[in-house]
Amino acid sequence: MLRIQRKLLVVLLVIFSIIAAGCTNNNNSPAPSNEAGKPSNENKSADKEEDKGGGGTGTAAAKEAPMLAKLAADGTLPPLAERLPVQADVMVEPVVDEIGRYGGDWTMAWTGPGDKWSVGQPTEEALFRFNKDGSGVEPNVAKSYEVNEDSTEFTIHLREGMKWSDGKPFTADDVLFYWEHMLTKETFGKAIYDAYYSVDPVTGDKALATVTKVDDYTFKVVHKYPSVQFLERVAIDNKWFFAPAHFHETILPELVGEDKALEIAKQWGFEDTNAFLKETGYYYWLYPQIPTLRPWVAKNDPNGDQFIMERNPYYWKTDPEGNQLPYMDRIVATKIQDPSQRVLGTLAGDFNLSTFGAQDFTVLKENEKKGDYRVITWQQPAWMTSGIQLNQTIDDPNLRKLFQDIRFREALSLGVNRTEITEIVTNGIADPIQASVQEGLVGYQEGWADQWSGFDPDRANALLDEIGLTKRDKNNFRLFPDGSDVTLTIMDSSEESANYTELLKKYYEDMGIKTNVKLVDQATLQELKYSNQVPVSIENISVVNVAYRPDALVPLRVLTPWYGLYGLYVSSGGKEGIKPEGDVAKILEYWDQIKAAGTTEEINRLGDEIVKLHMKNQWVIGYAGPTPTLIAASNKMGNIPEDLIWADEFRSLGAAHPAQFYLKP
Amino acid sequence: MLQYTLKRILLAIPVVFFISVIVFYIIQLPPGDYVSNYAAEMSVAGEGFTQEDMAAMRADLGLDRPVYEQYFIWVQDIVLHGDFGFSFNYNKPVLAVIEQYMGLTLTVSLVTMAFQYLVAIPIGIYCAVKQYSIGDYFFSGLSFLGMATPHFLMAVILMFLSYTWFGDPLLGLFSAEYVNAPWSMDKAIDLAKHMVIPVIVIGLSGTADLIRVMRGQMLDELNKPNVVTARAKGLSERKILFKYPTRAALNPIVSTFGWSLTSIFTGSTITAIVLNLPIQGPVMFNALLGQDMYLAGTWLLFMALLTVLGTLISDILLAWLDPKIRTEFRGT
Amino acid sequence: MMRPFGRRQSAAAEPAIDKDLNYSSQWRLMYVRFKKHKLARVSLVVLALLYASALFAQFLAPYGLENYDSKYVNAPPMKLRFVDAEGKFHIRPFVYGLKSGRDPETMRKMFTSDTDKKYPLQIFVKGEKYKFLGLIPSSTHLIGVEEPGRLFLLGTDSLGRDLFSRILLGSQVSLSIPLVGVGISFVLGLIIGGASGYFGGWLDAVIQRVIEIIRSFPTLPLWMALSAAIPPRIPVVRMYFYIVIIFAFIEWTGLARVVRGKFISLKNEDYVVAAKIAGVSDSKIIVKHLLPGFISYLVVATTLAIPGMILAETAMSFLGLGIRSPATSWGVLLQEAQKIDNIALYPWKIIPLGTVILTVLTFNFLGDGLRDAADPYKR
Amino acid sequence: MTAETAQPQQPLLRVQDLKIRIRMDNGVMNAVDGVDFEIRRGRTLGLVGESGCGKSLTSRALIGINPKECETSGRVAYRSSQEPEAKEEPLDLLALDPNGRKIRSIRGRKIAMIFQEPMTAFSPMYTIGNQIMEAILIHRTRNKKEAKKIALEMLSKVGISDEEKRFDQYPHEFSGGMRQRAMISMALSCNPELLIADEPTTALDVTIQAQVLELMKRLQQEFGMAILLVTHDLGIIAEMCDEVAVMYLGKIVEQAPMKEIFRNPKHPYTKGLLRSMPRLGGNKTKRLESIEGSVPVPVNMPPMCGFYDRCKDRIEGVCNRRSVPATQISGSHMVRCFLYSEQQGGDNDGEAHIGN
Repeated sequence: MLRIQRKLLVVLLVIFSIIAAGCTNNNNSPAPSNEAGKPSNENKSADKEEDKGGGGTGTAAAKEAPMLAKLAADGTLPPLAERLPVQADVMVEPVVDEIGRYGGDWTMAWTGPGDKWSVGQPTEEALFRFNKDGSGVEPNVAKSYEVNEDSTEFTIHLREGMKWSDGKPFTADDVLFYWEHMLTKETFGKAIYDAYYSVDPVTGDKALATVTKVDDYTFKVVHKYPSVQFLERVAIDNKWFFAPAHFHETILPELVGEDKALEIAKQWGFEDTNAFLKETGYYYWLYPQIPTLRPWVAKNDPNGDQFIMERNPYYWKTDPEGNQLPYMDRIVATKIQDPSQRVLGTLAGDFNLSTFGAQDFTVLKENEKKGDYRVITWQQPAWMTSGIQLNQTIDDPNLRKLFQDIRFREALSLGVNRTEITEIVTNGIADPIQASVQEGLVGYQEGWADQWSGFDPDRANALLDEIGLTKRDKNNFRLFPDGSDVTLTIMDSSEESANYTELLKKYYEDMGIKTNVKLVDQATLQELKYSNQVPVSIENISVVNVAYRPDALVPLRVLTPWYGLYGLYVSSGGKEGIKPEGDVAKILEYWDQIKAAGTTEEINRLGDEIVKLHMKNQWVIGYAGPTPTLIAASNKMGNIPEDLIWADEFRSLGAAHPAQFYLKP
Repeated sequence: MLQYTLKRILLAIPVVFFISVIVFYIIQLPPGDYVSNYAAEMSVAGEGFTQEDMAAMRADLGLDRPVYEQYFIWVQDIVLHGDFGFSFNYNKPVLAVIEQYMGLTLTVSLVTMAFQYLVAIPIGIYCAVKQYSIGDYFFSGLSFLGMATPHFLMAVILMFLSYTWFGDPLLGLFSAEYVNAPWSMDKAIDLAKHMVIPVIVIGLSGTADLIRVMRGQMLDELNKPNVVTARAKGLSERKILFKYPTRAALNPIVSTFGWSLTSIFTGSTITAIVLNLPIQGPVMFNALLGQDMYLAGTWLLFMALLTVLGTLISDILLAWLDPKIRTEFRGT
Repeated sequence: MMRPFGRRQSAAAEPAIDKDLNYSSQWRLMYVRFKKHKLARVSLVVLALLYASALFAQFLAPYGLENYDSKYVNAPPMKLRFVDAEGKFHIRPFVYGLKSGRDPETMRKMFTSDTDKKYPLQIFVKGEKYKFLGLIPSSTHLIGVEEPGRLFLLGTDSLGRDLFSRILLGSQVSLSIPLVGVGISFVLGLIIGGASGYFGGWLDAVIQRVIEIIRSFPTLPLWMALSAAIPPRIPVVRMYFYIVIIFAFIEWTGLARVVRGKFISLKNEDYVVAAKIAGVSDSKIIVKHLLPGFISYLVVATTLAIPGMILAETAMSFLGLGIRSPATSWGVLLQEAQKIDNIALYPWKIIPLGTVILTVLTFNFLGDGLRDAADPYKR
Repeated sequence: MTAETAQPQQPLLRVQDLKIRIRMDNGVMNAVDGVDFEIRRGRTLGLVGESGCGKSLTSRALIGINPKECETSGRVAYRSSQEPEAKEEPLDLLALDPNGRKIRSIRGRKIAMIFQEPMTAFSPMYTIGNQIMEAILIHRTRNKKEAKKIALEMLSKVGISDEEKRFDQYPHEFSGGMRQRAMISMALSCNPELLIADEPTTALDVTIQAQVLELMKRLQQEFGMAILLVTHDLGIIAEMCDEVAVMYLGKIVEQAPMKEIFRNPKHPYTKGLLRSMPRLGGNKTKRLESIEGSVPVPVNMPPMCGFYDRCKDRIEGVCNRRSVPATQISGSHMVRCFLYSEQQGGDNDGEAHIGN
């Protein structure tokens, strides 16, 4: 009846077809963005010829990235020789597979400035860095060091002619400046690290080291008492031991005065000086204006949708053939808001190097061919993937006595079918073993993995009866001798582990232990944890060497859920918290001895003792062994090692020295 | 009418002020605060935070002061020198953060809303005129489908299909190479390409309500006697349709139009997160989740203002559209 | 058959009652006209079926809420077969046993049907105990297979629980509680919106301001505070009930706005003024005269609100607040399906979306039927 | 009351065998079952009958604005008064496409219509002025200012004072009587040849009713237009009409000049109607007579006289057996009743049409 309607329908169909057409124009250029030759890296073609021509004749002048060669040619940059340290002091970075070629972007996903470590760790340059197997440190920014026998004096040599990313020379003054005006004055929001203290083996009191300049490229650190693992602990806690003096002297309140500093802070857009100093002093790699020694330097505002870091022209490392590193021109970090986008982006080739947890293993493996990438697995030094930590210092007296009773922990461990947990939660990847140090890592104990790892509900129930939880309420839940009910409250802050906590609830309630799962947001959980209200946590334990980073196993401060307020007692010097006794006290004794130990062997032995105590008490119960970290690397990216350890101490991806990653055409 | 509008605007100021008090109180209701959230995030990335670190940070940010004191400082800054406070997360003044995302938010919202109204109203009319025809059932069914599927699920499914069929899941609003590139024709096309999924997801479900309401209203109006009079005057069917029933049917739609003002400026939140759209919704969602006090507070204040304005606009539109009400207002 | 000014002419359904039909009540007429709307009739039947299946969910579902089974994690839907591998026909449909193995490369659990183990379908099988309507304890399930066979008609979820049973059991929550929410927001919207529109003046101003304040409420921190405050042990379904009520207390403002708009324009109609003069009480005027005036919009608004409520729960569980195990609802099932690897690897997890869409379609077509039937001017 | 015009010219509009059938679920309703009448220029034909006898549908069928469900058949021959003697065939309005340009050029310009309920006939959304100008802008002039001038003229012509202010007001700001006047001004704004008035004054009180009728007569004088007056009120018929057609159950049961109907009613139904009309000075104590029973539903009706159940003078076996032929009593007086057809010796072969 109405002709208008027919016209209307036609218009609508046209609209739909336009929209449909919109997404059919086939954009399948999987390779990294610069393949398409759009506004990025314009001298792509130049690079190809130059590389073929250059070849490996080697001995003549060291080679550099084409984009820098052009700048050096038209004078904006000094020639390569002046940019690198003196020939002898140049650090040669061994390559994993082969000599790479220049060019290309490392495209990765990050969730914005809050995710600063995911660009911070891979680009980090410590004074001394951990070697491949993590047993000790090797020179990096520092060229070499000498130490006297009782490990109280460390003489560290820097690399002559080394420069900051803005071309200014990097000398011992930068180390002294950092020590005197920043670290010891605690200007960047961090207390002075333990590594810089040495402990009197007798009285146990701490003494701060002294740092003196020997000459432009050498400085000496003197400890009052022996500090055997000083360099290792610096590599763990502080990592770098220097700062661009010529930059910081223009902003530190101590040098420019409080109000001038505040004014500068305001110019940078900060509200108060402290926040400004922390960002520029500690998280400095996010700011283009701050010179750094890192292979890539920040180029734009980290709060944008895409954060870019460009190669450092003064980077002081070359590959074995003398080509100045890094091979890749830029890091391009695109902002994502949901983990599924990292997966989809990798599948679609938007990100050519990303890391994942084991739960994405199957999706990634299935799309390896289509996405043109390979999945590399690195081992983690974690004790478990899924487990529980019972808060030894929970307020409720009944629960505390129960948690401290080893039989209860054995019962909880035996009452859960680990094969089912590993099948369901880790997709069959993890082994059904107890929480323990893995083979090949420092502190490995024979047979620990099988301690209480069987599935024996009867023994578990027998143990619970033995403890005295014989009375039952109407729903068959066990009661304390005084009639009050035994309730475990597992607290967690993410939806991811809903399956796991539900299984735990089923097994515990099968044993008559009433269990609640409480999900709160992460801020609330943090608050509850620090106010000791988290009875049972499912947080993971991951430690490379207790001597390096004790926090997970030794209650030094309120951090790890299982020891709760013991940590507060130690950190408050006995004023607050709960006094540790028994094996926990013994652990603290061992730790004091480690701090005052004279030799590395001594330290390792004591570390082993601490781990043995953990094995004996099993405060932390594990139901699924550790799972590897997955690295999805595009098949176009070379020199990525296959078998390293993914640990925070080794700076996760930093251990692979990304400067020598390279992109095939 | 002007006098009435002025009165309403004056009335709005105490309301917005009252809302700002409630809003500020509610934001910090959950137990943790910004610092505990920041500490939790950092500990995941391996950087342990001690009690002292957190206490120092709280003092820096002024979060150790009681709530009402924080509120007064915030409001005082706004009233006295127009400073809306500082975003902890972005380390930038709040206005700078809002400004950064405003452009794209408006583009996405306005395009989606235009799609909704331009699609829903004609279909609503069509379904009313051609009641019980296949077209009626088809369009109704399509719009119900949009309404019945949770946005974020539809978004993920569409993204995955786009990946399997076209190899590109169309994440975010721009392909990697255009994000920081200056505006150009290519960039505009790329944006249009990326707009397809959000428009379908947000648009489709939005159309469902509009189509149903429009159809219901049109069916009421089509059979009214004034349509017969118009026909007796010799008007063409098309002219009758768009002048009389359509105009009357727009009344309920317009009366809630004012309230979509707030959704224009936020855009849908959870869908934007899933589709990784760089617009206000997710920014404010995270600000609330992480209790970035002044950013969240300012934004909600801005939303309150928009809600009040939206109601005012709706009332004015209601009056302008329906003469009966207009004459009543002329009386007051 | 509209006689503009003649007496009410009606579409007599059965010739038999033809004679007196012309003088029957309005409801009778609405019923007659409603039946003319084919799709609405079909929707009514489907809805009745849905609610019946929700009522007998525990009985119809082969498994209960707690049947975990790590051997069958993420198993694809099983085919009910009549003809076995050798081509023999069986009257009673049967299901093959499931063999599972892991692809060494991708660790993906592969399921193949084990053709030599056949499990014929049984009815009235003994299974997990439940309390029918919370009163009568029983453990009979309509369909099932003998141990160690398994009957997964729609596949299983990431904990190896049968999806078909969880959809049925989830419908108990998802079909009942949202209606309460819609009911509350409908009643509130009507009364407050109506009063505000009908009385106008300062009352209208106050109510509008209250609505504005409620509309600009930041619900997210409210839910976060709620999730922290609620003790973990309260029955999850009751918590969902609280959430829906709170949700309703925020949603009614939408309807109130429109009801107010309608009331303002209708209250000057002659028939309303006449009723007022005749001394009819205000409330009676609102119910008897004003409401029928735009009953069509009310019906449409209500049926539109239902999907919003059903899905409200998914947004909640996005914050970890919605229904939590062991109880389940369609919202939870959709939430689980939302993860990318589920869509990529186990697409059958999206099936619950079908039931939600079915419910929404039927409610809305029913709404259409009611709307058309209630329309006095309808030809 | 107009004087008899001299010689009968061609009628403005001749309706032949008009049938309107409405499809119902349980059969087909013959709302209008074979109606014939003529409308002459400048004269007023009254169509009277109880509500539901099909008079409204008949009047609307002339310009094809009945709802979709009505199937209309028969012929409506229309001859514009501009060329009364034109040779070629008159235009059959029923044959025109209801949405077509042809019929639309006639509606509002040649044949206009006013309705019973002026409040709902006007759209509340637009001013009275706007709705009046609409017809003018289609049929008479494209120029808005000129159209407004005409509209204002029409408003003052129908007796609405202060037309400038009234022009911009909305329907709900008009009183019942004024709205009807505005409706009339709208209808006559393009000086049509025929005005169809569908119960124009039913919704008005008596004093306003008289003014409106007076107005219609005056405008008929001035414009010389024909009027088809549909009403159930015999008082109005007496005052306004030249000829009268009495309708019952979809048929015209009696048609004659107005005086003839009042003085010499033939059909029992017409007599019943006249008896039930209150008379000035009539006997105050006697109860008014009324016709018992109620109008049957014309669905699947056998061929019989619709009035049979209520007719006191019905003839068993005849009136309820066959459909009633029309009998021409005198030149201009027709009645459809067996009482009269027998007097002329059984079935005459007059131009009576037997409805099928």
